[in-house]
Amino acid sequence: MAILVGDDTRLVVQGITGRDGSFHTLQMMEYGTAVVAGVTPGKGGQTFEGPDGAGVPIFNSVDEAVAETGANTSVVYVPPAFAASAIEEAVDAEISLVVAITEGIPVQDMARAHAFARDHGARVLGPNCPGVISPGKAKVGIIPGNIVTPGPVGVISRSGTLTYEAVVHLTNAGVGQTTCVGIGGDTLIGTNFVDVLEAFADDGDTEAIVMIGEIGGTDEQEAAQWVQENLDIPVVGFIAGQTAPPGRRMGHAGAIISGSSGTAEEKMKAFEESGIAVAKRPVDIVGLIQSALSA
Amino acid sequence: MAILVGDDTRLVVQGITGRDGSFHTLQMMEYGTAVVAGVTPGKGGQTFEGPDGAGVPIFNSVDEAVAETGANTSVVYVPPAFAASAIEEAVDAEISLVVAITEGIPVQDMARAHAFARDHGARVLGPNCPGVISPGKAKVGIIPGNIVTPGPVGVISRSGTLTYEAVVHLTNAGVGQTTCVGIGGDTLIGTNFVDVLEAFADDGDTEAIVMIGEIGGTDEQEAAQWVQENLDIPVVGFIAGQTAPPGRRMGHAGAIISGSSGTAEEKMKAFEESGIAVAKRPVDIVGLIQSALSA
Amino acid sequence: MDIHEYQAKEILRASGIPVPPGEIATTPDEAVAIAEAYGGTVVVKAQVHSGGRGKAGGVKLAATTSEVREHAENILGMTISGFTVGKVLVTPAEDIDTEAYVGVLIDRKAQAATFIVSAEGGIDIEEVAHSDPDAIHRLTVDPRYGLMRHQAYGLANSLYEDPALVKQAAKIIHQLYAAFTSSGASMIEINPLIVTVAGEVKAIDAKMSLDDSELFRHPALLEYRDLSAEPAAETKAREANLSYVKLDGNVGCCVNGAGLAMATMDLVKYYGGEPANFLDIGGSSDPEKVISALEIITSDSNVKVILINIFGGITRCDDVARGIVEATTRIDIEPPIVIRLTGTNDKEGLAILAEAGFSAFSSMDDVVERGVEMAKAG
Amino acid sequence: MDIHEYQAKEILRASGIPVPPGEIATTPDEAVAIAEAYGGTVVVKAQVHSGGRGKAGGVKLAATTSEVREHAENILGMTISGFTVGKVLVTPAEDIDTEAYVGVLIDRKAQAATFIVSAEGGIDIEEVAHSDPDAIHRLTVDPRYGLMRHQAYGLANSLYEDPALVKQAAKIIHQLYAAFTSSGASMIEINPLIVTVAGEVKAIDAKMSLDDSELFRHPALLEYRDLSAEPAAETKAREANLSYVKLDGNVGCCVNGAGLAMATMDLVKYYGGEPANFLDIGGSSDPEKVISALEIITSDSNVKVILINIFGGITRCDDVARGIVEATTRIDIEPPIVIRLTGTNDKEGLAILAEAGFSAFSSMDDVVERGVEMAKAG
Repeated sequence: MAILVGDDTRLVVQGITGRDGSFHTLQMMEYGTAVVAGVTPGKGGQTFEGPDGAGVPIFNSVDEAVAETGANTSVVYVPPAFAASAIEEAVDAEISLVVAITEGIPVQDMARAHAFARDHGARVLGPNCPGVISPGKAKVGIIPGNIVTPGPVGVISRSGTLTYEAVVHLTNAGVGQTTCVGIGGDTLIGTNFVDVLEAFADDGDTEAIVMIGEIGGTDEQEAAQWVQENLDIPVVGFIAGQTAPPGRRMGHAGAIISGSSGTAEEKMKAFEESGIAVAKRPVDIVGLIQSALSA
Repeated sequence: MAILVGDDTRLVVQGITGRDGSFHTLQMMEYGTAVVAGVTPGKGGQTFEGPDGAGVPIFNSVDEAVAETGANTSVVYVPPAFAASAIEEAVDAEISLVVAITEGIPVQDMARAHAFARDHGARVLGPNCPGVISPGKAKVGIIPGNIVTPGPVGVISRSGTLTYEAVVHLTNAGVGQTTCVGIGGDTLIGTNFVDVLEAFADDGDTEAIVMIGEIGGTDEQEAAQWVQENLDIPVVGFIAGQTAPPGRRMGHAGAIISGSSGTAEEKMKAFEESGIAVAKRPVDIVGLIQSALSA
Repeated sequence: MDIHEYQAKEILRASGIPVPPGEIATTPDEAVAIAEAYGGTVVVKAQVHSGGRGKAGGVKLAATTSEVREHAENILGMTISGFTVGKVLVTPAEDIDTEAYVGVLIDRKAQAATFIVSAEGGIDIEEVAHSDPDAIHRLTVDPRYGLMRHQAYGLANSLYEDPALVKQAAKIIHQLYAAFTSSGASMIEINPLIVTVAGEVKAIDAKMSLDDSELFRHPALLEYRDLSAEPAAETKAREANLSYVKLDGNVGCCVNGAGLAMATMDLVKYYGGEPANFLDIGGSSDPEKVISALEIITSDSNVKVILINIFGGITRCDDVARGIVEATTRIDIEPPIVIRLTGTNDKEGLAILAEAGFSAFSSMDDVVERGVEMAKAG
Repeated sequence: MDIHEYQAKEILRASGIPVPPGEIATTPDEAVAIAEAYGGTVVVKAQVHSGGRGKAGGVKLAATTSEVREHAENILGMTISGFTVGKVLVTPAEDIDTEAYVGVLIDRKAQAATFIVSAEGGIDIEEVAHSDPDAIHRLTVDPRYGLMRHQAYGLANSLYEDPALVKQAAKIIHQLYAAFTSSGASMIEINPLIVTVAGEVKAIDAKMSLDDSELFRHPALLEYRDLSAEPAAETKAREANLSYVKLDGNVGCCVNGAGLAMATMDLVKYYGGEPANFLDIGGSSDPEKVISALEIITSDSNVKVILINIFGGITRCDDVARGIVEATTRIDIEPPIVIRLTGTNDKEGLAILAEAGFSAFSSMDDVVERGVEMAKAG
């Protein structure tokens, strides 16, 4: 099995004709994801040329795309100024999972979009996230397909490339993944660690979890508490930003130590106190996961 | 039994120090309603002098009133410009029934207040309504206490004085009421006929219902359909406005025939087709109810 | 409160919606001067609070100065649905390619503003709703979120295929919603929203009603009230905070509460009479209101009898009685008065009336029967 | 983007919040002239993007012209938390009765704007939160409804007892929320919000951060950026769309992705080195970005080695390789470069590097270990 995306995923790509949207649509189709529709306002009626002559119909709105193709998942490559609106459009069209790749969406826009998604019972992953991949099943977003392989480990991360770094070590060591989920680096994200942990807990096939956090906020601390109170399978953790200075935003809008709160130290401490094995280096994740799986 | 208000009602009066608020608070207390608090911003700490030396504490906010007195119902006598905000305040303080007497609240204010109430699962009665009275138990609003008497008939109406007209005939004929509910004459009201019909259907003691409608909208038509499909007890109906010209607002903001829609004729027809006995004159309600009760 | 087309257009223009220019004339000379300043073909449009102006001959195309004068002469002073035309709007004619309909109003059931749009515009939208319901698209705006970007585009997509037109229309729909909320409107209708042969989307006719209850927040909009467009009695009623609607009968009605007032009118009819008016003195207890009410009723020369029906609740019967007595001393009331007085403080009220020589009924049926009888006799 | 107190006050003033007047001086002479124009006692306040200005001696009361000059001379040029003071705000002193705190910021957990208010103002709110948590009141504003009237009153009630003060504060809280949403702020803090002895509520100090992602909507606010208040390298990074934070070490880091960049810094430390900076070239594949990144890193004279760590995803390794080669030909790069390149198009990238005489690691640990070694050696 897998979480969030899998064999049932029918994907609509919002912003399919843009630079990033078109590039990654090809990648997703090559990976085998069922990309059933694209949306670019004003380009309805055109066709996106996929690999091997496969064509994806383009619609003016997500609404039409859903009506015509039965899409149930969307991925958003729309520019920041319109991305929150694109998320709202997908939610309104009864898309149940909206994966928002776009970086730099105004925070107050997202406050509204998240409220709208909550009201409609839809899940937003991100924004400013690399997306999600269930190896061998479906890839939605930008996580490279060649670094993952099917297996028993669930991966959750606030980061993009750091996730790849961790995952490629697992794959090279022969440790496959059920699903790898990038929850995003923004201040306001739709799906947090606990949401994904819950999904992994309900997934029959996930036997261990890798959780990659970073400085800023208290999501990791809450996740640690949730793990201690609710989770039966082992978790290995890593936190980036031990050398980050307070008060400075480290790339991600959400990666900032406010006063003395949100440091890597307190997050690692929370992990350890909740029985989560903490890796010192990304490469150490492999050994910890292997011993967890064989325990 | 009774619906909406009764022995459990603990009332907070919003705008208790105003002209209407103070007058009707006395009336409600004299009727025996448990008025536990008043709210007038800036007058917190003062006491409202009730009949026979009874004092009602005044608070600056509904929040405080609820915390200090356990109020569960509110009645709003606040001027139109601030009345929607007063309703929202009551809803936010987890009041479950807000009875809004105020007439002339801006419609767009009420659209927001109704949405807020829906989000919080609170019931708003009105605005621009005479309130609700459960004879012998509690009176919330302005329906005169001396015209009602306990008994088996539920009364629902969009009007104030027309309700009194109907009720006094019932009372004079010895036919008492479980509860009399004025749902209000505005374009946007919080509780409609069907909501009150449902409550009467669940009330063990209500054996027949009087439903008094008027021109404008389609609430009566929907109520008729609901009665036909769901209700086991008899209903007697009356519609005011048979002689009203189209396109003119007849006092109530909601009492207007738009084009050819919302006429008294179509409402009476809907009543008849749903098995609701239609009274030609208010006084005829009595005979119809009596035969319904004895059937 | 209904406002005129030219006023609605001012509001839409201020919201950024493309609306062709236009000026108001109250005389043919003014109309000609305006048309000459624009040059070319103009439209002369009657400014009255009524639909169906075109069918009534109140909207005319004028290619020449003499045509402008001729049409202005005909339209000014014309009566449309009972309203006398006192002003015409003179506006340059547009080269129209297509006509659509865009309206927004408060929907009772949805409890929120609702857009109604149709690619078939320029005609009565109720007719379209009847003949081709699929041509109409509705969208309720959640007041918690306002009109969302994708919703405006969704509506615009239902009007046009061409992306350039969709973009213009989506912007106009946004601006329309902003005008709706910021002016406290209960209805705004753009019909037609046209596409010119040059590919521009424009509003060339507009209808608008403002929520009376919100006018206190928009003092500037109060200036839009056209007293010449309503009967003097209704102006007086509004100023006295009364609800009054004139009808064609001869039984003048003065009632507290809108529902009871309508039921009273219906009962007049039931007993074979014809109500002269709807009049609700409202829930207050101010004797002055009763005086104003009686003045308004007696200003209608058809009235043969005045029927006062009061069920005291908030309204206290003694206050009403005082108002009646005061009115009869202050103003000269010719038609006979029949009174029904019951409810809060009715004993005190009846005493006051008795002292002034009035008697009163306690039953509504009795007073109406008697009133109708007197109207027939008088 | 952080803005200065005087800029935040301009925004608050424009929203209607009572803020005392004030003008900016960059020289003691200007400060004296401003103070003389006001007359009476003034406050001279350092304008830097840092808290703790008072403790650092950057805020001084001046009763006389000579005091104004003395303080302005001391404060201008002073360094507070690493920022050099280039401007002082001169503002009339107020007769303060009480001091409160009112702030609004984006709360991650509530996913919405959240007010934090306390009747104990004028001091660090984190200290109040620690010493007297009950003195702090929080309110999350539902973005669907905005700040509601009763909520503003609720907050104001927690600050004051006197109804006249509550009313003023509720209005200010509303205006503050309007300023927050209309300027795309992520944080605004009024500390203290004072009551004057005359009973007026006023904001006499303000701190404000704007959401960088929303600045494109507010071109006027972009003018508030004070380039003198940030290091030139950070300005350059921002203009090139890079994230750069200078640190004190000597291993210059150039990484794609914020998480990987932080992990790289951490690994430098793990292997005994000290990172010279955080630098994220982002997800794009533009070779120009790599060139800008290398220019920025080399502008730091502490840097002994440049460590490039790329895991291709969106970023394509061949683009990065091209940027590295281009940069080394275009600009003079003194420190040695160590490279790790893996992921999307890594074969093509490695080929481009090889052609230019560079070799590359495939493991992150290897490249960091080597980089630290070289920094120590160099």
